[in-house]
Amino acid sequence: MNTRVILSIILISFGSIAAILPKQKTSSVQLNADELLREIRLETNLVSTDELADLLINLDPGIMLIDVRDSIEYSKYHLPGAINIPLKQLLDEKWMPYIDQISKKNIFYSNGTTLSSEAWILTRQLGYQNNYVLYGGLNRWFETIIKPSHPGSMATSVEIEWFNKRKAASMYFTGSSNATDLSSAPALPPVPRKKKKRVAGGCS
Amino acid sequence: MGPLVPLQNISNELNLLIAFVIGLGFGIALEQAGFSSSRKLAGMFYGYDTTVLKVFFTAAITAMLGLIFLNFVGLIDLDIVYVNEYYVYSAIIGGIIMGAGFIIGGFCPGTSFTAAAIGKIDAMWFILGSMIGIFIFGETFVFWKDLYMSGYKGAIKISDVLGIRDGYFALLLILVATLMFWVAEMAEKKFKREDITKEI
Amino acid sequence: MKHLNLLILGGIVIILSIIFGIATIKVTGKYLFKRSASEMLTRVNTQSQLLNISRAKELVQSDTVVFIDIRTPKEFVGYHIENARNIPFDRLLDDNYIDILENDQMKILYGTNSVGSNAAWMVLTQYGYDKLYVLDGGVQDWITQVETSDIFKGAYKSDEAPLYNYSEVMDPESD
Amino acid sequence: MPDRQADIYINMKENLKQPKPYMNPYLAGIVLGFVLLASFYLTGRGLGASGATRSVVIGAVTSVTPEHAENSGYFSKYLGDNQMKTWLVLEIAGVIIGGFLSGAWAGRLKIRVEHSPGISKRKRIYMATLGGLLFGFGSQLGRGCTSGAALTGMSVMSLAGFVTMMAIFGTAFALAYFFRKNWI
Repeated sequence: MNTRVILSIILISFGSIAAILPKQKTSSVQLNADELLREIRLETNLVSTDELADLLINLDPGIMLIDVRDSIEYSKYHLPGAINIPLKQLLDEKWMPYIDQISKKNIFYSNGTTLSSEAWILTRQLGYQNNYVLYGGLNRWFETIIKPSHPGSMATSVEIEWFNKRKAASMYFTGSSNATDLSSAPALPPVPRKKKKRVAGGCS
Repeated sequence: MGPLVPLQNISNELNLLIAFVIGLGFGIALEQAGFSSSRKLAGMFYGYDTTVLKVFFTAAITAMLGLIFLNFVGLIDLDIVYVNEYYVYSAIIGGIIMGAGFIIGGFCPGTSFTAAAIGKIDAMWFILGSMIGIFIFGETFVFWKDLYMSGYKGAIKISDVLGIRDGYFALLLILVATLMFWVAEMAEKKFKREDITKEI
Repeated sequence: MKHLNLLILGGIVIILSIIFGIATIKVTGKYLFKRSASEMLTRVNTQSQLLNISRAKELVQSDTVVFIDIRTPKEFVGYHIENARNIPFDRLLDDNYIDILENDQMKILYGTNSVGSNAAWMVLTQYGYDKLYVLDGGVQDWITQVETSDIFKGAYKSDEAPLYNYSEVMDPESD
Repeated sequence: MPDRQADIYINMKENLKQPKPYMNPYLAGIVLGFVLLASFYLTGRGLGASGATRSVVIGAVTSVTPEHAENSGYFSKYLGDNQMKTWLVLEIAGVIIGGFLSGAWAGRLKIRVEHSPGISKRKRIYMATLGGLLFGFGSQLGRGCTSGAALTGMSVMSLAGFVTMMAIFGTAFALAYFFRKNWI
């Protein structure tokens, strides 16, 4: 017998085993307190305000901002393009297509970090992924992006650079022309309720 | 539980060492397969040497089965493994340009490095060419930005699209691959060219 | 040469079979959640886990209350609330600390601020522990509120309190 | 009998000069598959090559005109502390050394331009450079090359991987007729 035939037999038999293996356990079953703790510690779920500013300026199609404060606070002010899912209603059936989906990177935010990280832990406990937390929330967003404070005369060149970058971002977000078309209501995500992947690094 | 680097707090230096060791394995595998020869690689498209197809599909299937089994044993969390993000138009158009580059240049980036390592001068020029290509892309990015970003579908898996389990898809791919191996060996007999196969 | 290939191929198959053999020995789940997400949501919505500093200050001397410092041991040594126990955040679930957590006392978690300790509270409550509270504001505010003399006392602000009137900052002409 | 011994001796000498044969392609594929699997298990990512070339390009651009790299819409995305100390660059350093070791072991080290008798060395080099240029450009547009997008993408069953793979091989097959002189 030549190598191809042997290989074919081996591959097909392994493939058959793979096919009859029980359905891969979803993370909701696999995730336990220990793993959740590790994920929180690694802080892979956090998005910094500078990262968010970059994403918004580039009009990245892959993100969805979710405001977890109550609707009164949301109607007073919310980030451009954000939708409102109050924490109290987070697990309502109608929000499932938003928080359990594969096509977008959800970023939870609130005034601080407490409510948004509670929302994140709850979705993570259910095994949903693709959800992230804006570290520092709106307070930090205003502190760093909208009203960046000058680092002072003793600042290093790196700090000055950061400040200039933030200043430019601030101009972008406070300029009235952009704000209007950005805040139009976003559509429902196209692919609801499927398992999805977390990005760990690119190879391109 | 793997993958180890993102989950086990492995230091950056060790991560880079891992990169180097994996690269060693990658280089040896490519060179031993004969991918350091552009004529062997291009033989795929003329039927006289189908090594590319065989290596490519055997490798992908081995890794695919390995991931399924490791996941079953609980050694790897597939949700953390990187899945390429799908941008419809850039993937197709990028692929077409790469295909043209493949048949004209006879290498792909990975194989050009192994070929250059054993002294193929054409491979070195290929690497230089690809640097120029990347530089041109970076400089003219404004023109491609819309294309680069359009048609975003997320990090989507083919088994999700077909609505079948990963294992079924793996079996399906294996059946297709074994069929292709059989056709490839027939083609090799039909298009055999002693003069070329001796040189490479 | 051909036979060598077959030999290597066979070896690989054997290795794969061994891996598959191990696959059947399923590791039983440890640290499984004992409270469901919806149960957690109702707890979160009351925000009753948050304990403000003036209340916590009254409890420091009490025997029935234990303070748990979730910062690193180094930070703990640097400064900690009187009689507090140290359980570093990444070792919350270690067996060594079970006696502290399973105790029926009131347990107050604190960290640098309340974000980390709130996460710790969520993980431990999901895992089934009870009578846990979070010191709102963490060590940062504890120091300004309790340890410092009256002159330095700043106004207390919770993490979720808005620092700005957002809409006004964004659109100053509106009123 | 003596004749035969001489034959064997000559054969042995011939064998010493001849490079060792290539590995069986299926076996090489399995070895490559295990390397890829190891990469997934250890780092959660697959193999890649064009990203390393990009790092070198960005490193070069940055060292010449840092402001330009900073302002470039594409390069600025990848600016890090040290372009030469990224994962993919180290991996490609391994590929080069691994390829060299393997080539040395098999007796394939030789400085030369490999080309079909149908074309001149010069033309082969032009073609290789042009092919490299297209490949470099396409790999950036397609977010990865044959190793990063097609091979790695396929083994994680990514749709993008399959689409890229089919686009690459489909185009190459479609154009094969026009470039047959280069290879046959």
